[in-house]
Amino acid sequence: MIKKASEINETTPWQEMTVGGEIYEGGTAALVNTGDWRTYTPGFLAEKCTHCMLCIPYCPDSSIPVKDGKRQNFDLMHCKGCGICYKVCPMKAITFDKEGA
Amino acid sequence: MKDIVEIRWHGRGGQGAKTACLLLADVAFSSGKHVQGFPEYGPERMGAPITAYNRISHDRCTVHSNIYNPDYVVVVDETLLTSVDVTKGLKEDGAIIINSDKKPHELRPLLRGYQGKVYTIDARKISEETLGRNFPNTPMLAAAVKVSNVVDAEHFIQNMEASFKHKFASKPHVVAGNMNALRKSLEEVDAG
Amino acid sequence: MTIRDRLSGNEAVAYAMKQINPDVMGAFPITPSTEIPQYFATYVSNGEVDTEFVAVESEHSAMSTCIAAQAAGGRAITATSSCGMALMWELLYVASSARLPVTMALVNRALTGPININNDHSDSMGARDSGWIQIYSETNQEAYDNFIQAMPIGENKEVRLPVMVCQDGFITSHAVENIELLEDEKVKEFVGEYCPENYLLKKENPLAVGPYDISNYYMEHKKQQAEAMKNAKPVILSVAKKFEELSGRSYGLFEEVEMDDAEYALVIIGSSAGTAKEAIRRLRKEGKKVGLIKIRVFRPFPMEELAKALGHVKAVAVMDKAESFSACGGPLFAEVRSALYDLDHRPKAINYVYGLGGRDICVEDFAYIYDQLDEIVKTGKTGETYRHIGQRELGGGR
Amino acid sequence: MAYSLKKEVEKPERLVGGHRLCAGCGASIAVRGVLRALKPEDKAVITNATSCLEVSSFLYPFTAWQDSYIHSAFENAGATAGGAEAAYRVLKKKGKIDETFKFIAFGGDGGTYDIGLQSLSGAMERGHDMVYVCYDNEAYMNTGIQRSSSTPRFADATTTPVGTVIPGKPQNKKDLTAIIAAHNIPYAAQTTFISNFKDLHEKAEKAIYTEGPAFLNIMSPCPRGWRYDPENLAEICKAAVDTCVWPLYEIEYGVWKLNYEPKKKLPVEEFLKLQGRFKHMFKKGNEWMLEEAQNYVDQKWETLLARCK
Repeated sequence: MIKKASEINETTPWQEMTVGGEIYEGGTAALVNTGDWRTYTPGFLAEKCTHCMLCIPYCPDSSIPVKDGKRQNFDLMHCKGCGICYKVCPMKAITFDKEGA
Repeated sequence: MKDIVEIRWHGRGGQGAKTACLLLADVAFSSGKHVQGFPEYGPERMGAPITAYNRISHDRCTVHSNIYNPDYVVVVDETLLTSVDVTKGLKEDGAIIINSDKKPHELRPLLRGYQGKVYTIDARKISEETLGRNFPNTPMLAAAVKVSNVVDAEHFIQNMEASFKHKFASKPHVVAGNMNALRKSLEEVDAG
Repeated sequence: MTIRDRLSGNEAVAYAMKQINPDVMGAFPITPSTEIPQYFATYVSNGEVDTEFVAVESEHSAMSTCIAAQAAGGRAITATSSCGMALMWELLYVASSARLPVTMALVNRALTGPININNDHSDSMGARDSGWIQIYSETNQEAYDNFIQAMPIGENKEVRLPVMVCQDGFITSHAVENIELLEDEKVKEFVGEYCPENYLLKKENPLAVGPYDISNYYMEHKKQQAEAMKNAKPVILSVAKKFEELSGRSYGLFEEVEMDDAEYALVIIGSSAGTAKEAIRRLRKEGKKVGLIKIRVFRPFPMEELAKALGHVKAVAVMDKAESFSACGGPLFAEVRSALYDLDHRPKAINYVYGLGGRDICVEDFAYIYDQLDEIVKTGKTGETYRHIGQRELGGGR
Repeated sequence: MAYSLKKEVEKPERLVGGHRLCAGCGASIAVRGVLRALKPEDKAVITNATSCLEVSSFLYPFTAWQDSYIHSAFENAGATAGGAEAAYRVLKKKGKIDETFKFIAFGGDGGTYDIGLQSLSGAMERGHDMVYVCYDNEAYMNTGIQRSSSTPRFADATTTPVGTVIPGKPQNKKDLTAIIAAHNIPYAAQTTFISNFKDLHEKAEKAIYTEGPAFLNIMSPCPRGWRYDPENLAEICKAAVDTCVWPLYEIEYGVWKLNYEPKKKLPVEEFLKLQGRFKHMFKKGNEWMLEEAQNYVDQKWETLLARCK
């Protein structure tokens, strides 16, 4: 009867919501698309990247995945387009442009 | 003993009137009675006049108010007689027990016309003789038991001895001193 | 079977806590509840309980500690009074909305302005809408019994609400009276283990507690809470029934005294009910048909049950040991009169605010109140419904 | 083991994307930085004071936290973390839990320097095995940039607006790290986001894995409240450190240690000029403000150097 976070929305009756607003899973916010907040979008120039990883801890939105010691392309679903990564990249491997431009 | 006996204690903060009141409740409880023992609380500190109460009854007494017409009043410190109306509401067929080296008739003039029985006991003297220090509690407790008869005196002695033995297990001389104080007090209450 | 003893109300509650052996106690001293954490700290110091005793720097932190400890999967308790509970006020709502069955021993004391350390119910009545189950005690025995019943009530899966067990400051908290205690094992068995489904320290899955609830969710969660409070009523009764099997002492949502044929009734909470019982005993000897209802459970409020119990009386005086400054009556009056509304033949109802800040009320005062009810019925005139008793008045008064 | 950013960023994220903090918010950078110091096999209970971070990271039904999380109020994160930790100790003693849990509280400067200071002080004094992390953005950002006791002098905040008579906040910033250090706890430190996050990471690791209470104060810029373009966060943090406005230091069991001394201590203007909240200080006739701000930084820096000797 009680639903998982992914199944709870603004049409869920009180009987089916979790008691007291508890959530029994971690990281359910990952379901939320905050990427549409973005006006500027970072771009990844893989050929210039040395995988120094400096951009990663500066990202407030956990939008730069890492796999097998390699920085991957942006996870744009959560990227709000703050541009911090673009500024901290010493290799100019990140572009930062107006959305859709 | 009547169905219910109500006792009011007057003392000063830190003197042990509250402790004596709770001890009396203990003693009566041990003899199978229903008891209440409760002090009246305020912000006052050591030395301020304080009041404590006992209700001792055969059946449970449900009343939770203060006591306005006590059967007995116990005054632990005779200097209170001039400042506190200790006989207020005290039943004429009851009695007042005062810790003093004076005789009852000497104190009666201070009792605002109270006509009932007056008892005195020199708790300081007894305490100093038997315990070596001024602990008026034990003598006053004994006097209260003797006069109010809420507990049979023999039972009282036995019960207190057991309690002292438990409390002062490592100090047998203290037990003896306290027992002496009790016995002496039971004998030396002055009626008038 | 049972252990006969003589204890003050505070000792009795501390003893119940010891027998329960909770996981965490967060507490801060405030008169007149201070003795409870003091006694309990002694149990901790002597290794008689396993509890983590967190001697916090404020009541706010006491309740915060309890909330977190309970969410973490432990059983958490506290004790407080008056301004201490007022300082917790914000968190009372947090505990109930997060559905954490924290247990509080509340030793009722007047709220400051001006400061006063003596008893009335302004503290708990002020928190009556905070979502806590409220159980009141007349005696040290009831304080003990109610505290033992609190956890099985609050922790019930259909309830999951915090419980405050109230007793009157000094009047019972510091008064030594006879009491019958239960054996440790029996208490432990009765209260049982705390086994929440989800908790912060659970191995299998994390738990997130205390969300930001936007308007689209908030009301649904409040509706859940409201339902839980309704669910509490039968649970309180079934726990009481089990407790009776254990102890022989019977409890309901309220206690009725001489109500079967009563024409005049009081509705009252706490220790003064005992004083009123003595008045009833005396008046009954004079042939007067008087009775009383002592509210044990104020939250959830026994609305229908009260209406039923009062349906046949001619007049009722509702006794409030708290002001609500509504200019028309105290909190208990408002709710009792509301309960009477559904009756076809409603009794006349008046309110007495009494006992504020430790003002004593005695047997004669209750006799006077029954006289007033008699007067109302005889004249058919209720007169002023919002009355105070015990204060000095120009030209005398009661 | 020596710090390796490369290794650290391989760890799974414990604060996921999808939280509703502003673009470029320093708070989530601080949180990610701290949680990265947790061993992946250790579990955590996160406590959060009411704050931007709190209202943005657990909007029902979406929690950005992979770990167990509890928010209860604004002023009680210290006591809340302590309460969970007390339950952990007793449940562990009773054999009901065998995993290792760490207890980390996050609060903004409002919830830490101001309304939550009592609760924090109490928790530190009682010695709970926990870390309290302040993400310090120098004002009540959640309610709209009101001054806190952490707001620096002259800053333009909505309750200390720059007017014709009063030039922004009249008082200097409270030295909270020193106040917490005065509790004689095992570990206290302040840090921010610079270079490869080594300083932050090592401090977070020490704070988490030192037994007993620990405190981390992390300067976490707020683009909205400080009025700068979000992309400039790293530049501002570096300026704060190089001007000695926000020195990096730690106090281990009462021993003060400076972690970074700029080769050339930059004038305070280099930090102030990057932010709109200090704009009025650069107006003609307001040179005295810059001078007083510089004097204050110099005096605090000298005091710190003396303590770290």
